[in-house]
Amino acid sequence: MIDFLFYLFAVLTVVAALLVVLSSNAVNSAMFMIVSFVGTASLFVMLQAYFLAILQVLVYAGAIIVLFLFIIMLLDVDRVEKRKSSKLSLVLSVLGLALLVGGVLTLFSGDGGFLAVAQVETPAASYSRNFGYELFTRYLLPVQVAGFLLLIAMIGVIKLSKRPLSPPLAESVRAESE
Amino acid sequence: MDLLIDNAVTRAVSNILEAAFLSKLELKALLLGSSIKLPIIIAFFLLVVRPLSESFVKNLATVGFFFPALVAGFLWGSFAISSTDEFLFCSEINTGLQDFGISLKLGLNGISMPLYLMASIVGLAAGLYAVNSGAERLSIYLALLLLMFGGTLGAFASIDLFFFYFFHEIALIPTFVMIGIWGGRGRRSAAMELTIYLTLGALVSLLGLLSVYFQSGLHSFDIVTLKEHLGELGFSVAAQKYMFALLLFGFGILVSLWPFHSWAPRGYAAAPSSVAMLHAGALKKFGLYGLIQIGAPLLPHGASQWTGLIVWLALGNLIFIGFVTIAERDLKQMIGYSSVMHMGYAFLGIACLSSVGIGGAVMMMFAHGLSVALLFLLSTCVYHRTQTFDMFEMGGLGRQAPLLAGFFVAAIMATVGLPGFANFWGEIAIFVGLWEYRPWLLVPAVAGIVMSAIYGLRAVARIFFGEPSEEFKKVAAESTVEDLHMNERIPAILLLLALVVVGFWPKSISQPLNKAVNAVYPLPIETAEIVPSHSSHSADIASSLSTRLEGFNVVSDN
Amino acid sequence: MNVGLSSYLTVSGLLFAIGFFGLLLRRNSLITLMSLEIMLNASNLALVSFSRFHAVSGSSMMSGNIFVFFVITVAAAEVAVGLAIIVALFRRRQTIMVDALNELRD
Amino acid sequence: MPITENLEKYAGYAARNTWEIILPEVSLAVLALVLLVLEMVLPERRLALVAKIALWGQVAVLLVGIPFSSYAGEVILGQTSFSGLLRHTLVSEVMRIFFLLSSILVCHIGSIYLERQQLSRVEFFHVTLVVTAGLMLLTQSNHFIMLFVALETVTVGFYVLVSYCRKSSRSLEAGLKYLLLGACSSAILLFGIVLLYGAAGNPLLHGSSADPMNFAELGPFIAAHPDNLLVLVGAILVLAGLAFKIGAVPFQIWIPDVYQGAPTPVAAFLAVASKAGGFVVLLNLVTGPFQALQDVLVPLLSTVAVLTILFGNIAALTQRNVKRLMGLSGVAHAGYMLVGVVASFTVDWAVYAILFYLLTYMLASFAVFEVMTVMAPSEDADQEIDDYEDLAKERPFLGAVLCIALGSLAGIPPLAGFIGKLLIFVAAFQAELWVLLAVSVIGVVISIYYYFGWIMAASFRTVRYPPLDDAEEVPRVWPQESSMSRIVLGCLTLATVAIGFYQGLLRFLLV
Amino acid sequence: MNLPLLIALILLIPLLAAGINLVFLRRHGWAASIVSVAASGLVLLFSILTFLRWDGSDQSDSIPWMALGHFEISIGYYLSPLSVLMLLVVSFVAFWIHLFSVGYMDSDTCKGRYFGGLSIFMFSMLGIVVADNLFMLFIFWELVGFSSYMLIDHYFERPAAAEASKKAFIVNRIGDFGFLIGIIWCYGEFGTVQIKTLEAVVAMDRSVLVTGMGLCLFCGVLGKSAQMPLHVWLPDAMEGPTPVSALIHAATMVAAGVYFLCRLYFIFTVDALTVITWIGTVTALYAALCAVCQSDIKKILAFSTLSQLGFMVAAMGLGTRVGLDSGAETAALLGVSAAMFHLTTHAFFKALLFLGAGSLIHACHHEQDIFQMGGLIRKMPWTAVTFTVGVIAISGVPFLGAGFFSKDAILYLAYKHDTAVWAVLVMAATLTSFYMGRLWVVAFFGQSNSENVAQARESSWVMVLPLAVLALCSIAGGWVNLYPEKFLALLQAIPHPQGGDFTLMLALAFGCSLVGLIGAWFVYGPGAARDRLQVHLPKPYRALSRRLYFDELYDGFVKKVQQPLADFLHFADMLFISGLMVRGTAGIVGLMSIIVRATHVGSVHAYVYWFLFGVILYWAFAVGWL
Repeated sequence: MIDFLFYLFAVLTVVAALLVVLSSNAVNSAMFMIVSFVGTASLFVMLQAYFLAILQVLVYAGAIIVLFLFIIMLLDVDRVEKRKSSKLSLVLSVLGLALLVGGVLTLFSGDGGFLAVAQVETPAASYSRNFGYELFTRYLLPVQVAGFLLLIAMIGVIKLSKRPLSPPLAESVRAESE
Repeated sequence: MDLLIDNAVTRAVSNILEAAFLSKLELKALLLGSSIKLPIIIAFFLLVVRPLSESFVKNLATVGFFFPALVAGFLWGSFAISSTDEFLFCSEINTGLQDFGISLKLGLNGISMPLYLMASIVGLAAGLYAVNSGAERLSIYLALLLLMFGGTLGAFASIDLFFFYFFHEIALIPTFVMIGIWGGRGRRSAAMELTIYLTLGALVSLLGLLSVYFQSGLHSFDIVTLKEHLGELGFSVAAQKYMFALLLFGFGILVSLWPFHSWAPRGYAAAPSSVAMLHAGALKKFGLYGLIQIGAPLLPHGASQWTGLIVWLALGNLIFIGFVTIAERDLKQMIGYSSVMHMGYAFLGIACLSSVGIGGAVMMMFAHGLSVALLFLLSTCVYHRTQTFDMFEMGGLGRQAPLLAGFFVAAIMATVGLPGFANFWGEIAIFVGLWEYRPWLLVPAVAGIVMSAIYGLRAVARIFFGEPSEEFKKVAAESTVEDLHMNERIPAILLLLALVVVGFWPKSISQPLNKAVNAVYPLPIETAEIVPSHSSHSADIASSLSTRLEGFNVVSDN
Repeated sequence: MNVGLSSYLTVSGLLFAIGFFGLLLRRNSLITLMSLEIMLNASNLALVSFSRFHAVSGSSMMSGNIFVFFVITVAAAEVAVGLAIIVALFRRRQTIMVDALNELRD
Repeated sequence: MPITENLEKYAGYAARNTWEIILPEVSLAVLALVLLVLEMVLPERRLALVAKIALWGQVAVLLVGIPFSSYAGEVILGQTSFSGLLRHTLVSEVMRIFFLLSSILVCHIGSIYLERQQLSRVEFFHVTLVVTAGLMLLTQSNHFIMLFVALETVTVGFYVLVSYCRKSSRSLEAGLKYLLLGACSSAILLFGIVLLYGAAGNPLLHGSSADPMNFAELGPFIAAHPDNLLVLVGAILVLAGLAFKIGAVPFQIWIPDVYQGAPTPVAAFLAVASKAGGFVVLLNLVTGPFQALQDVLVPLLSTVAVLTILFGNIAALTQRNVKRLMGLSGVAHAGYMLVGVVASFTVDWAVYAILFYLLTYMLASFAVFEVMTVMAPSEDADQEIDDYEDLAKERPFLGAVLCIALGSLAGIPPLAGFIGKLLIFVAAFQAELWVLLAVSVIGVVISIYYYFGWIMAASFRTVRYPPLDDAEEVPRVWPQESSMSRIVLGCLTLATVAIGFYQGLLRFLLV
Repeated sequence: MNLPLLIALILLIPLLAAGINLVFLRRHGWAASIVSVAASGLVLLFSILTFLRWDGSDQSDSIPWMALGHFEISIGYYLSPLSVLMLLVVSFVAFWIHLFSVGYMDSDTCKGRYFGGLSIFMFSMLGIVVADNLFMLFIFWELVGFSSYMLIDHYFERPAAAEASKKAFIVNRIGDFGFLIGIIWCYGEFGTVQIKTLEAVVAMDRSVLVTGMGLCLFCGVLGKSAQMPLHVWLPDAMEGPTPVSALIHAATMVAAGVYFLCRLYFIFTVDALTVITWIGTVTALYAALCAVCQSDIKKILAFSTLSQLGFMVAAMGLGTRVGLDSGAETAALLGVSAAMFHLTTHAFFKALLFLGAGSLIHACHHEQDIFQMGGLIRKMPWTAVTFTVGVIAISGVPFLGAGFFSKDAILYLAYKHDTAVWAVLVMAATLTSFYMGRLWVVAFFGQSNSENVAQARESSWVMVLPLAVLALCSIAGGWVNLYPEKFLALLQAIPHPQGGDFTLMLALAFGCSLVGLIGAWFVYGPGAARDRLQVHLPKPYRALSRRLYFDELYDGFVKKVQQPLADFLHFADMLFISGLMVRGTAGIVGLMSIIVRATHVGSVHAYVYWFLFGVILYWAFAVGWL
């Protein structure tokens, strides 16, 4: 049963990811990405990382993909993408994919070094608590840094998207864009 | 007479000097150090501080040029008295790299003393000419020339391998800038070619120096330490071969060893005359000096393995470039080529790896530095009067400028190796060295002096003698052609005087030099089998002579 | 074949390869950005799987999980900045195709 | 596991978060926040104050914070803090100063640039300060989580900075290119970290660790299993990620485009600080956990170094755009430093040679970039070497600074750059890396051509031909540098020359 | 004053005079001439003093001048009868020529340079004479070459003078090429170049000698004494002022080669001596033939000089060879004696002839063509008389001139030992009197053939006095018994014909000289305005007047071989070294740069492929493919 669920979610994740890449419509891509991320979240659950699974769904599916969709709508991208990738590009990228898949498979196929099954079970409650404790004691510094990371990202986004403040500059920008 | 010169005069001079300066070696070391630092400091001062009045700039620069020359003269005097084969006037300053065995060590021995002296004379002449040359942006021009001067002196006075290299590069960069800014036709590409070539050479030689440093395992860049300890330890023959190759080709490029010479004529032709004087005269000798002071003594086996190749390349310099010089019609390029050609002699001298050959090479370097500087100076003087460097567009200048003609003839005669000029002694010593090394080499080597006579005299005849060419008539009609001015005359006299003094009194250079080369090159490595037989042959003769000679005298009296 | 660590890792590896494939293939900068997310996600999956399977009593291998937390944060920040740049560029050039971005070249 | 015991453990973790040790970083972060507040509080006409506060605030951090943390740090030099997240060594202490200096210079150049381009200031300084703090933490990271977070802070900050001039589509284009490629490299780096984590955490293997992301625990494991495929692939993927930062072949390809598009101060920041950050991490890794992988890494890094030197120099040879030129020449410099990295496997002090090199590189690069900023036309991506003709005549000071800085970059004695190169060469010699030495020499010789070509353009007389048609020649307006610029450039140049003559100034690196 | 000091003074006084003249007196011609004449007077005085102090034995002393390793060059003197005789001859002739110059150059504007040059010449020539070793000799050998260059070039505005001086120096250099090799060879072989020591070494064992070394040394003589095939410079050197021609290119410098041969007579092997003999013999005949077909008075005298030098060289070669064969103690000096005797007399009469010619030229406003002259005997009686003495002397009219004794000795030597040489030399001697007769007859008798000559007047006393003195010497110089006792050992080695030989040689001498002189009178006639030989034998005349095309041959070599080779190598230097090697490398790197730069296509896609390539590359290292 567990195996079946694994295969289900694994296939779902991988196929959805592939469709993200292959679908010509950006909206479709975004939708498949939700599927892929939910699949990943399910795998997280199977790996007993419940908190992360929730985080995955909330952050990715809930925030990031929405952001993507919002931008896609805003820019009206479907109007834009007309040209198809060239044959050469397709052949080369498939070749690249084959190389990467080959590499990954050689890396992970040998089961000598890897454990077949998990050794210990992690109770959900203690998992989350430990996660929190670790995060805010041992990894407090990275958390603070990550906070600043988000802060500068935010500042940057504001800076990049807000209308210019000074009137003469704004005029010049408008004049150029028109 | 010998005693007279050796004892009475020098003793008296030394007594006076000792009385005046308390014979403090520290004082001399201080003087040596400051003779290198002062020009550099003045250079930076001139570069940084402005605006300055022109007369102040001139005076300050003149001080910067004069001081090292005076110090060099004084040190030379006291060196001649001391007659030692070691480094004198040593001083040491730590600059922060002493953990690598690097510190600013200065000092002079019999090999570097002549070159240091020569550099200071050439620098003084070039400087005096530059001060009154009326170049644009004079203070920068003089500052860069002073920097070059200080670097050149430093390179010859460094005992530390690192600073030996370092000072050379200090001098090299102003060369580039000055050619580029104040140079003549084609200056950009010439400056670039010169810089790239010389940087390549310098880097290769740097690798060679580093290899000496590492292979020795002494953790020292000090030439004296290296020499002392390598006597006992030495490098393996195979290692020496590669190490010497690095030094040979690195330094060879710096000295325009054939076929790495193409930068020299072009660069010198484009360079302003003071730069050409200082570079071709003094700085270029750096590479040869490196081979003589460092390469061959530290890596004798390596050197002996490469002498075969050195000989062939040196013949390339002599014969190939000799012919090229004959065909050249641009005066400045011709002088440039001739300086390349004469480097062939120095390389042949080095190839001998004997005290005669190498001593000859040093004397040759000393003399060539002075004479080629003089030629570059005079060629510019010619240019100012004829407005061209093309010798086919000159002629008959001797009528208007007899003094210039006289100096030029003297300079050419010095280059040709006429006795009475310093060049002769070096050449003849090299020839003697060659005989001991490989007798057949004498034929091309001596043929070289015929070739230099051909192009030298041809140039003299084209420029000064005969009827003026149509072009020169036009130039002479437009403006009055005057003889040498004072600002041209003084440097020329300075250089010529040095050439003649050493020409008539070679001992002044050869005596300390001889001690040094004898200490470093006791017997040539490769010809070790040959020379003893020679010397024993002559010793045989000498011993049997002394017995027979008495009888001979008796017979002749009867 | 039993489902084990290598199975999860294979999925992760495939995701990584697909993400890279997307970078190679697609010219739409939005989808390129999505592909990057897939690549980061692949690492997340591997991290969680390693944590899970390598945990023994006494060592919970929590650092892997914590790392995932940071990766998600970083991914969000990257996407935010990336989308802001894309929007700003679109305003000036009316395109989001990466191969149209060749004003800077030799 | 009883909770109380756990709590004690976590309390222990918390107790080890000794924030005073990273006081400079904290101060920078606070300063960054203060700037944001000031932006809101100050009236619009006083906003120029922000730049001054940013600049002098950093100087204050440099003068007060660093000594303080060094005082605290002296006790723990060679020790770890924050439960093993940070490790304090001489290298990290020096690099903190290095990054702070870079940041001050970037802010100084940035204020010139922003004023010229009429861009808002506060975000620039804010992001720069946070990035600098991130870089300073990066040098001290001893744990992959810390490393990754700090690195991404830096990287995301740079995404913002590169595309900062948003009225210029080139800046935005450069930003997007940098973002896509940077994120790709981050993903590769991350995947590598994961593989290392997976390999070293495997309890079946001898020497496995409970916290395999900690360098101190990763090292012994790798030493025990240098042939493990996961370890090897993980290590090279990490190196690939770092290669992007330092601009090593073949991850150097983005550099000219991004440098050209990025605002000049940001390009300087990228060229110096970002590259230095990559090198410090690389050094921490190869002298730390990756030391045992030298059988693989030495050939790999050697090949990369050779290719990097050759690519950078050859590509720069005929480059006329000065920003691209600086980018490509920076690639070459990365190559020389990689030689030092390879040497550091066998020669201990090679690390300090690289630091020395970085310092000299910083001095010279910032001087060049500042001159470029002063000289920049309105679209500063379009600066060509030809634009510098007559510089020395019209602006002798700028000309002299440019020449000396370029000379130092070319490695010409008596300038500092030469000593840097020399030390690298000496280290390489000691490590017997003959091929690398030969390639370096070739590279230096090639580099002479383009550096001196630029010097030539700036300082040599140029012959002006009158225009062919009767088009009126617009007299060129030569920008005037501010007195502050003069002081800064003077200091940079002076330091370059002084270090060239007296290396004792950086002697603490050479002990 | 002791000997070393005297010798030092003899060398230093002219040097000092030269220095003063060239440095300070360039614009003060009169002062310069006084300084130089005074210097040469002092030199003459000190030479005589030296002679008086000298006890007649071989004396030498030296001080080391430069040493490198085992190589040492010393400066010293070596007095022997040979060198003291030469010293006296040189200083004596030089003094009178200096004096003559004062008159001859009185209107010249560059007297300072001229007299400076003369003094340098004195310094260097005297250096050659006293030199005790070969290196020192070489030094001064080169210096006389330089002073010769400088003085030939006195009228440098004339292209011909510029050309001639250059030619003289370069040809001498070519000779010195061999000379220097020979000296170094000698040094390498024996470990010393002290002449005295060498003599002793060779005396012990002649088998150590090498023919090649001797021939190399002889190369120097070829150049300096202008023997074939390096004779081409001497006729051209007549472009210099006439006193210079007299002093340097007739009496002293060119004789230095012969002096050198005599000084080192022992160093040549028999084979080398044979070569030397024949070169001298051929030169004697060739030059005499050429002299017949010149019309320039100085050129005639120049070829005459060449011819006489040929006599000396031949005499030295032949005599030494004979002496060595005979094995007697003094027999080795046979050739030296003959050559030196002729050298001495030649110095007197050739200086006389040249000065006489100078006097003519000066009076005739630099007209040098003898066919433009004529009838000068009436206008310039003193010159004519002294010149006649010279003609008699050089023609070898028995008992009347010094030339008879010295030349007769040479002919007798040849007659006794080598008939072929004798036959050639007799022809040369006959031709000598013929061309001298031609000159004498055409220039002095008959009518003036040009305006310039018609206005000629006798020269001033400063010019006539030297003529008179030298004329006296030209008469008395042949009487060996007049020479001081100290030289007798040297000069009495000359073979004297006895008995039947005496009669034969006397008849021969009468025949040669009178046939030549009288023949000339009849062929040309007094004061002829054109050359009858040129009219009747145009082809041989042209060939001989063009010196048998030697100059053309050498010019051809320079133009067709040397210059094209130089141009070719110049081109090769440009093409291969500057071009292909340097520019080519730069070009290749530049091309690579363009290719490499082209990889920056600006597309993120392409860059991602680079990243993929990078990952694969790194992977390859990780798994050990690379």
